[in-house]
Amino acid sequence: MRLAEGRLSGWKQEMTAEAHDASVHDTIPKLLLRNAKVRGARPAMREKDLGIWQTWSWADTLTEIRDLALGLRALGLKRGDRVAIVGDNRPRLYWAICSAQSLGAIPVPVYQDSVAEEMGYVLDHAGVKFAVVENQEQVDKLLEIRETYKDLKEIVFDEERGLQNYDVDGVRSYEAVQQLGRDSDDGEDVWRGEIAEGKADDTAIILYTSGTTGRPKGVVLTQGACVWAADTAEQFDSLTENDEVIAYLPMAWVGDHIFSYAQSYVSGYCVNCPESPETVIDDRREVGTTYAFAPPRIYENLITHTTVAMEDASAIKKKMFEYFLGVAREYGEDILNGKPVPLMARLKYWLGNLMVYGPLKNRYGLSKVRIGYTAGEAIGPEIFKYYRALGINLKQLYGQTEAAVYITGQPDGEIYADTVGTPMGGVEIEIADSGEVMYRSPGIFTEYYKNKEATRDTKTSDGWVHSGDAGFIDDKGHLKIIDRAKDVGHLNDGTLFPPKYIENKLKFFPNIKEAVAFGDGRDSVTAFINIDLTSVGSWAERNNVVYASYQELAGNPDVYKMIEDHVDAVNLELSQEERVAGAQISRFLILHKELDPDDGEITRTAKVRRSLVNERYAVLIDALYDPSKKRQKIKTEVTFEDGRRGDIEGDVEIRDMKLHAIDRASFKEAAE
Amino acid sequence: MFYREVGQFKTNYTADSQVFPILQDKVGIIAMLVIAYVIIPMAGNDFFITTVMIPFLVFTLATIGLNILVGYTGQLSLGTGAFMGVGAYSCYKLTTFFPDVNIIILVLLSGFFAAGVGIIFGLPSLRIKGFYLAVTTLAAQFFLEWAFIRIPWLYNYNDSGAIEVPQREGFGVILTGAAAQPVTRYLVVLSIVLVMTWIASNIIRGRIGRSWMMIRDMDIAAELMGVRPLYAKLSAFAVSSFYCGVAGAMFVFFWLGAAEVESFDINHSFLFLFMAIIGGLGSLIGCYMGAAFIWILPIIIRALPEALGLDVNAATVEHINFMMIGGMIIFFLIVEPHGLARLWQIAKEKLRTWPFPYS
Amino acid sequence: MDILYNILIDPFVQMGSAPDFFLQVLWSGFVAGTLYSLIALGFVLIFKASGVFNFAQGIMVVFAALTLVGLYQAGVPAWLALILTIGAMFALAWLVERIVLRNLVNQEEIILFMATIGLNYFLIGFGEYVFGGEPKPMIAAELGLPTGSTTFEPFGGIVIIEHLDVAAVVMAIILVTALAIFFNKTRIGRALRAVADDHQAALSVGISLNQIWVIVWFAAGIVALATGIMWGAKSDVSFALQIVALKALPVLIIGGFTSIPGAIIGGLVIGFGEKLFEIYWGGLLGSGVEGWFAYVIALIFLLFRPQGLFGEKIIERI
Amino acid sequence: MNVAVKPADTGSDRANAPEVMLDIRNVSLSFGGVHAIKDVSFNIHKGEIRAIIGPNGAGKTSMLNVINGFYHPQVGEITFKGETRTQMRPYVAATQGIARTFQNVALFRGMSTLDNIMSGRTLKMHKNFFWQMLRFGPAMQEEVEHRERVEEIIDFLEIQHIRRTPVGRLPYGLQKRVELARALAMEPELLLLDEPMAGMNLEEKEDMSRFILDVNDQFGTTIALIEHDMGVVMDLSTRVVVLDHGEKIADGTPAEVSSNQDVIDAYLGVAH
Repeated sequence: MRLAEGRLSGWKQEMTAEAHDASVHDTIPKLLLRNAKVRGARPAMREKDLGIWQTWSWADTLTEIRDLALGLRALGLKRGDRVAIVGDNRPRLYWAICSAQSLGAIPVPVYQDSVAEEMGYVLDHAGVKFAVVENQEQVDKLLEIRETYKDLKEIVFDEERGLQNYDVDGVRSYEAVQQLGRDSDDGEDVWRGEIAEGKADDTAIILYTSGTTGRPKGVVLTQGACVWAADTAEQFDSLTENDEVIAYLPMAWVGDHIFSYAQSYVSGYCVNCPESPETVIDDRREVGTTYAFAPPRIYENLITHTTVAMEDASAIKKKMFEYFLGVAREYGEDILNGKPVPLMARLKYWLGNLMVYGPLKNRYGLSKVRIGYTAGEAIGPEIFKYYRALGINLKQLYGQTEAAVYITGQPDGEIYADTVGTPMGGVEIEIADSGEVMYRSPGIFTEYYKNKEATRDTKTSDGWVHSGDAGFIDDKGHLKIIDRAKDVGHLNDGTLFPPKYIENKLKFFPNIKEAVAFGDGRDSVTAFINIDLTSVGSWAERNNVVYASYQELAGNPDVYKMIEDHVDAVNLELSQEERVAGAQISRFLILHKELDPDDGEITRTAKVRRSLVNERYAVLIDALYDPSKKRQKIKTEVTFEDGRRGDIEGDVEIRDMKLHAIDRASFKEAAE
Repeated sequence: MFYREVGQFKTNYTADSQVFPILQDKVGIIAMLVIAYVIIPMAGNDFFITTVMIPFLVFTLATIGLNILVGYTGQLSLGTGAFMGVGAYSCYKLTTFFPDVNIIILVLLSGFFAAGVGIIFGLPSLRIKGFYLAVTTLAAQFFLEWAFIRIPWLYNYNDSGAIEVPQREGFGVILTGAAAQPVTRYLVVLSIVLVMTWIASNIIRGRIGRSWMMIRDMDIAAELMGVRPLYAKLSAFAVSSFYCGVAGAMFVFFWLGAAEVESFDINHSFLFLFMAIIGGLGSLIGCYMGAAFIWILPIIIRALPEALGLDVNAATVEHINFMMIGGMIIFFLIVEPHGLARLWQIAKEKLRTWPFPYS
Repeated sequence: MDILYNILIDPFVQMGSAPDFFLQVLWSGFVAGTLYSLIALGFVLIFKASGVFNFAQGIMVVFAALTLVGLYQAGVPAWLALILTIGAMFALAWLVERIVLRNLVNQEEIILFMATIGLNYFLIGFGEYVFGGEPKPMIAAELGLPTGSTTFEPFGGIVIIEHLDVAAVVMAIILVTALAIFFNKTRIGRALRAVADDHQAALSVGISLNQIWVIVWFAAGIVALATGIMWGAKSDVSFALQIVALKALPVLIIGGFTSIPGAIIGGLVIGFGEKLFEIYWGGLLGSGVEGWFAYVIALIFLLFRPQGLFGEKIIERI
Repeated sequence: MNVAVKPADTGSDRANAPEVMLDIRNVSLSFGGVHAIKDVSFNIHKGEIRAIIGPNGAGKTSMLNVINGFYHPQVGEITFKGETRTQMRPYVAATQGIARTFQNVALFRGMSTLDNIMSGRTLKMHKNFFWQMLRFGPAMQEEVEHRERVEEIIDFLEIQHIRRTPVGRLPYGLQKRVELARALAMEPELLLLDEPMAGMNLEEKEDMSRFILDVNDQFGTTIALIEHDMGVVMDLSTRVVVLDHGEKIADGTPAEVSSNQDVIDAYLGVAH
């Protein structure tokens, strides 16, 4: 069945004067020139630095980028060369991306917190010749890599700190390179010439996805794809140059690349870089972003913080808070969707807005948010509703790196917590017989860099892409994702077993940070649980439970009880959904350590690496399926922050759950 | 609770170092100004304006003066009253010599005389600290009191030994003397006090103010960092006395109308010290709060008996006043040594982090 | 020239020409001095033991005297009134410890100082509220203080010595010796001295700080009472006294805050000084100099010896 | 007692050594008969990190106090940047470019971190009272310029998050860091650090050491520091002078000093 072609027609005509003619400004660098012309004086970027928001207009941005580009060119950067970008979100690193693109070179953003060996692989695989990095830490890392990977010629660093008396050849400061650029005569014309040569089907960027299995794959996106994605979003959410976004998610992540980079060049809005990762919330509050984008965990954290903080509030305040949250839950959503609401309710809500929602949004720094997106993971309905109830227009979208983000999104007024919306303009969707979601759009990737066969597996000859997710289109025409296609399994009795689906239900409890469910090819469903140190920790504080480590807290019987209740709640929910009613969790345990990206157990974007977990914790899994076992000893190797390795030993308790009865009859009725 | 700080960001240091960086505060201040300049003159009756507002403002200024010395520079002074006296008497002499000069200019000029005297009596502070210094300021207090009596020239040899404020005009309006309208006097006082508050806050936030506070917090470290105690302390004494002087002049010219030594005796010195303490040492807003508190509370106490229809004689009420104030001082020192200003600050923080108990 | 003569020569000529009068002046200076010393003593006691600079000492003098007289006027027999007053001073000491000191322990000394100013105000209000503001005659006779005077005739002139003054001096001497003994001989006294140096030491002696505070404040109260009686007997009991009492401050400055002998000597220096200055030099400035002389002396003195006569030199450290 | 390295040959040793910034010759200091420093001589080279070590009561802090003019030695000569010093007030030392931190933190407790560091700029600000009063034009300009420098230091020492916090509320480790920042704000030529790592945990010590080294090679600031943690001293310092009971018992590179018998005795508390 095919959807949404209808949407394809029409949206191109709706272009405002602001919008560009895609045939002329078909690359980001061309858009840079356009912006510098039409809105030269408007802010393009801000960074909280030295205590204030340093601001660069589009005109400034152009100069910065031009000088760097010419500098790099002088150092021998040529069309097609790959340039690694490593560091926190910094204006200069974003400029580096555009500089590279303006010369037709290909930027390759890398996760700045990945260890030398991981990074080494990417650089080597991408055949990087140049690198623009943030600071000494990264420079040292790259120099280490360069010992084995010789092709890395030039390293350009932003932060002088600690580097001024490094005299290693091929290590230069950003200023130095820009100076080179300024010195190059008739640079301007050369540069504009280079930009003019750029075409829509040039490779714009290679984004390495931290694949849930095996080595990362380099997703190749064209200029056209990026520009298309940004155009679509601009139409979809009528973005303008007056919007403000804050860039704090890894630059190597497609979401950040589209929202904080491409979109800004297309819509001309200002991108703000926080002072440091720790200060994001405050910085967001200061700039007052209007267009927000975050994976669910960010929103979850905010709620966790709120609950924790409110624990210490005075009794009366708590009551007031709870009361108005109640009001919001009841009417907030409707008011936001412009549905009719009794006058009294409106009044209460108005009061609540004065006393609670307003201040809360203010603390979160979300007061000005027009559209907020959650993506990358499924978000808990409670969490999702919470924000919408507060009057924040939070929406879900379903996207992938391979699609330059956009596959489906929730149009205003059609928001349902359990679906990810309808296909965005220009996207076609199809559900394969296997239940896998397939899509095709102008935004899809060209190939996996230097990985023909992977490309062949994912992308059909006629341009359809395997999303790798299982889902279906519901009666409202909205896409609903259940789980990773390959992860969806079956219990021995044939019941459908969608682990992610179950895990997410578990993770919706603030006390649960991570969960891993097992069951494929087994008789029953079981689960690993990671408690959330922040919220359980504060619980411990309040009930003065002393604990020395995560492990000790995790082992605490009261904690176990708490989690047990959560699991039971999940079971109840499951028991009421026909397709998964049989997949209730029969036994669980709380892991003796947190799943940690440094140990490769979860990805940098907090996705569980199942295969790895399966083998590392085999002992525990077996124990889960051995009814006789009530406890299980285990020893696990861990990597500490400073890279040292060591062992953690644990003796983990296993809890049996009582399952909820399944009322088949009711499903039947529902079906009729 | 009412703070909405989202989207309020600073792109330069000038903006970042404003006194009221937050929009909501600016609004509040403007509201206050409107009340002070429009509502009160229109709505307030003469009693309110003369008995409450004018003295409140004058005392605020004096308190600011004292606070600069005690709160910001950490030099305890019990001579405020006398320094005010210097201001008052010099203004009186000035206006006798230059009857035609705008009285406001003279009021401000008289501040310089006070500053001069202040510097002289501040000299000991270079060697003396804490209580010892307090005592030397007492020397100033009593010596000046004596001078005000023993030097008839100061009060133009009139028999009453008091200075009576002559009628003086400025900007074509009668500003002082019996004929002056309360409202006019009020507006003059208000403007002077506000402008001087603004100036004070500027000085305090600048290099000079910082060097004062350095001396206050840790004089040795301050000197090792290049602060010259001589300059820092004497400048503090000078500025402080200037403020007291101007306050003194306004005290007599825009409120009392006539004054003798008693108006500048040690009890007044204490009064201002109390205002500074209760308001909050080292805070300008505190000066306003302290002055309001110490000045307006008694008025209410005085008014109370009639309000309740009780017949209490004036003396008793005064005594109760003394006890109240004394008690209040102790209470505040125990509960919040940093005074009303700190309480206000805490409240404000709470409002900003609302609904969370802390940020 | 003339000026110089008036300042440098004339006064001494006068002293020489009327030695009897000179003696008279000295005596009055001496008496005034002892009273200053007594008040200063009150300050020192408290400062030594609790590090509190008790601004209210002056008013305590007035308060004590007022209570005494007040009670008597209320019909209480003199001796009982005296005892009751002593009781009252104890009560005061106890209340101060309970309400003020206990709550301000470990605060900066400046805060404590301000608190005593508050106390000062409170006592003024309270005193006037209870006993009324108008001056009262001291019940000297009823307390069995000597009246009348003896006249000597040295150098053919006359010097009149009020018996009351003698009594005052005697009482002062008794008080001081009593305190001296109390401090050096008794256990509590030693504890008090210990506190001055370091609180732990005091505790080791087995007396709680709070007790010690009550005791010193009580002691100070007694001293205040004595002062109040003597002074009251010389001039009526009124709140004017507190201003006079403030003169104890310069006395302290000269004597040093922590030294009892200092207090006494300081008191005498001021006493003599200001009387002589008033009589022989005051004229030049138009009398009334008593009001500030003491302070100016103190001020000048400070410039040369900031730590006072007996205070030890402060070595600043970082 | 025998002297490991005699003052005389320190001179000759360093004959060809880099420019001497501070030279202390036969300095003695005593308070009412108590000898804090007895006839000590040593020098500090431009751009080096000079450690002053020794057991408690060795007179180390007194030595710093002498160097920045807070104490006045009864005997001896002090030459700073070629000019021999006479009796002087401490603030003169500051004007000559000597800044310091204190053994037990001496921050201005009533002020925020930012103001504390700004206070380090006092000597560098010159706009007169009038402009200060109006706080615009030149005064504001000056204020802003110096704020920029201060912000760079804040950035350098990574204390952005406590910019507005009153220093009283800061944990000890951070207070020490703010104090360093304040000293740096003076852009000193000679920086005296009195036990910069006292009472710090390992991590804080590592940070502090890093900062000290960075200061030294980034701003080329000459540093004299008192420190108890031998490890730190050995890592940081170019040369070490050892005091004991107010006398100099050794002077040389960390290696030389640590192998010196007197030093070992002094630390093991062997009587002389």
